[in-house]
Amino acid sequence: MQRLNREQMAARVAKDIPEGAYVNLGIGLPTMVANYLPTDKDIFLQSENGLLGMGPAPAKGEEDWELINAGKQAVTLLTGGCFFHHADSFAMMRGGHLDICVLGAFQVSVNGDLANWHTGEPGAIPAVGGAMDLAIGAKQTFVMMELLTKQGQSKLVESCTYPLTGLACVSRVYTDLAVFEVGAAGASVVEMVDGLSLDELQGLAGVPLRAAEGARN
Amino acid sequence: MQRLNREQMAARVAKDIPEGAYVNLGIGLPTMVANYLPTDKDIFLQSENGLLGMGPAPAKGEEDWELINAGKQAVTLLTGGCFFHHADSFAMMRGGHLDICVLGAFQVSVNGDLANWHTGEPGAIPAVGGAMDLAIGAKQTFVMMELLTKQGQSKLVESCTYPLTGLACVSRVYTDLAVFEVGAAGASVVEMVDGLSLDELQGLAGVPLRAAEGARN
Amino acid sequence: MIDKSMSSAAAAVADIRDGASVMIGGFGTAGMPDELIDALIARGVGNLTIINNNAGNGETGVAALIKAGRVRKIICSFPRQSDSHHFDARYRAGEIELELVPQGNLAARIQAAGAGLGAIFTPTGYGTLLAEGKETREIDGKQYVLEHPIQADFALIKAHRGDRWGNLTYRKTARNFGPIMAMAAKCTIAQVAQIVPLGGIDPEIVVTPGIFVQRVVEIAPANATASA
Amino acid sequence: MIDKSMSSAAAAVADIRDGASVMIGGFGTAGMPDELIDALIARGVGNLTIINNNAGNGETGVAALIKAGRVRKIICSFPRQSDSHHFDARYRAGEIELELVPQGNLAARIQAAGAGLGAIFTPTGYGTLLAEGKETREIDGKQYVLEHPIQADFALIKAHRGDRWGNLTYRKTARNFGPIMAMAAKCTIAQVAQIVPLGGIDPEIVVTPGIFVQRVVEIAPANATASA
Repeated sequence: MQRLNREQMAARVAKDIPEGAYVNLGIGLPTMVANYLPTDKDIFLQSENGLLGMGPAPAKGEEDWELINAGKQAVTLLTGGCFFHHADSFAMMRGGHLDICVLGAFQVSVNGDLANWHTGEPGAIPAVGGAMDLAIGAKQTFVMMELLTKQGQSKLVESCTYPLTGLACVSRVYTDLAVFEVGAAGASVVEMVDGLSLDELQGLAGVPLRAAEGARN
Repeated sequence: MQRLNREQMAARVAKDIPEGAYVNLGIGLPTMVANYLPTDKDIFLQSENGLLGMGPAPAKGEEDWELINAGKQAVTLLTGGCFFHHADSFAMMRGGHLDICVLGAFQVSVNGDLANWHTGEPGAIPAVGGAMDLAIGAKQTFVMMELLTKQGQSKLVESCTYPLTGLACVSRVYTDLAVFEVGAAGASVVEMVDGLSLDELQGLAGVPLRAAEGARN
Repeated sequence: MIDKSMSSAAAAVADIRDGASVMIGGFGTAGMPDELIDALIARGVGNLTIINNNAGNGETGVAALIKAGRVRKIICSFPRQSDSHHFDARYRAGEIELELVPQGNLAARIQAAGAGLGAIFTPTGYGTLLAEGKETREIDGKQYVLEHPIQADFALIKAHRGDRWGNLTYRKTARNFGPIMAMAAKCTIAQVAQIVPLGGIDPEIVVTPGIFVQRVVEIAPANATASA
Repeated sequence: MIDKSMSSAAAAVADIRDGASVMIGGFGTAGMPDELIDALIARGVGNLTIINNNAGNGETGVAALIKAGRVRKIICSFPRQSDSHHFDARYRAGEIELELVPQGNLAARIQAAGAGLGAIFTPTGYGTLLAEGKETREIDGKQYVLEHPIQADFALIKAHRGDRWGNLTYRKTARNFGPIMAMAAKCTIAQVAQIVPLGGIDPEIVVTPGIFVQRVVEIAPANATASA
């Protein structure tokens, strides 16, 4: 089997974002999704620090450090984009106006609980940012992560052991091995990389899996 | 004794509004106060329908019906004024940013309860508008009213019989016969019109009155 | 390409159904989306719940909707005015339900809906008839009333300029409830004096970002009902 | 004549006292009022409670304030960053208290303070560590956490243009927390790139009305600390 690399994962997520969607891409890995969105379609990227219609990074030397994204990287504004303050920005999420957010995760449970903000380790300095707002606010929360930790443990779990970000908020999980739907009915497999069987995936994931209707390999 | 007419009452209220104050003048009688504010001082009139820095009425024929006050009269905007939406407008009141509001009243109690929105009569159609927000939101709520009803009953009362607008919210009452302070300590007389004695006023008002410190006749 | 502009007011309101809840912008006649309301009247649907600051003025806008008998319930702060005779008549006949809300609570409840809050403790109305039966709480020595968000199926608002992504600016005090209603309705329909090309509105001065607006229809002021 | 403009950053912060609560605008370095913070550091007062989205980046702004040992407590959403070493050190040494608040709750609580709400039921954080011990409620089938307003004695914010009445506009994503902090503090001090004559800002594009601003000080960008 051929695991997806991060670029391929980003491209896979991008494929599920329809034209017209209002989307927030979390900091880190999800930010890469922007590189794979079709340029001939209007997809609206929101950044929680107050912009809608976020464009690509500026050319080197043309950075404006008052035009940044949530990861504090210099960005640009598309024609038709706009600025607003933080309360309006978070109203977009919490009020259910945002269609999709894409977040990274430490763990996702089969019912859609998300853990992505805090390792819970003693001495760790916690930081949450907008993760909790995004997770529960967007109409759909997608997670993008490698299925296994470096130690080979599944990050798709029966029940999260890391501190939670939100309850029952994730609908889809995009990994290097498969795409899952999670929720009240448990986890189902939407698609797998070539050469991987459901049994093998089940073994790796370590949680009960069904094939989703119309699942493909 | 010489009762103040409405113009004189308005002028009297205006005298107590200092430069720099943010002020909302209620619809009806209080609107007249604007005519007596000093034109050489910066006093900021707010209208709850979304403007700050309200100016006088426009010349006849120059009305812009998208530039109106809370009483739906055409107004103007002073240089330096601005527009905003309703939630921000009421945040100005309810968040305690407005210094003074001036309201009319059916009744004010000696402890500062206000009744000015509803007669409570069967069949009356109630309408409250922004009265309740102004009454409890402004740092100081002034009432401007004739002391007696047409039937000769005092509108300064021990306890309001009309439905309340707000509890313990009025600090000063400007009437045609006297200016009162009201509050937890009861009602006191700040000043009276010429030729009126405290005893006479007491008789008319029908509530216990003290002379305020520094009261004048 | 996403283009939220509609060919006509009629097309813009074509899916508003019987029994819908509809926020309508405007304070008095300023900001009242008369042409959208006329199109709604022409559609013939009724049993509507209307959220507006007033209960109609004169013969146009919300007053016309009430006159036509399309309104089952109105949520507003100031129904009784010298020119609210259509509401008065229906109300006295028991044909329209009134939920009277202090204006600041109305604004705050609409804003709360747009922002996804579950409820708010508001200072206005405590100890009055309008808070009767409502939960209250003392917080830091001050009394508050618990109020719940007001959301709606549709918002009909009047803005000044708009673009195909739904970005809006307003004009003077016609702004009033427009920006917060746009955030609180499932489907916001804005009539604008002018639709400008994308980028025609400076990104710094957009008042309502397009995410809150689903449809935009240009109604040139020349064609607009006189709003006196 | 009311003129809220101040001659210098030092004059603008001259009455901030030991133990004060101070909101500071900015998301990362964008919108961070560096010169006002430098003036506050120069004043020498400490024991401050700071409300900011972060806990300092690099060596300037909030980071410099923390480095100088002036901060007793910080209320923020995202303290841990690659360049938050001054906070990290003080925190690990037990010298600074941290109240961690999800960013949307932070914004909503600040906005609630400015709007005079007593408390809000917010959807964020339910079922997490950050809601532990807090009142919760199910409303219409959804779970909420009760959160209280955050107000402050002062707000230090960075805007773009201002006038003598305190009207403000902002620049790009430097807007962030400025408008809501201005509404939530007893005394709001804005540094602006330019003070313009009254009327120099179109009344339609004022973002923060002057009623929310007590002092304005011009810090020309040429003199401003590089904000990379």
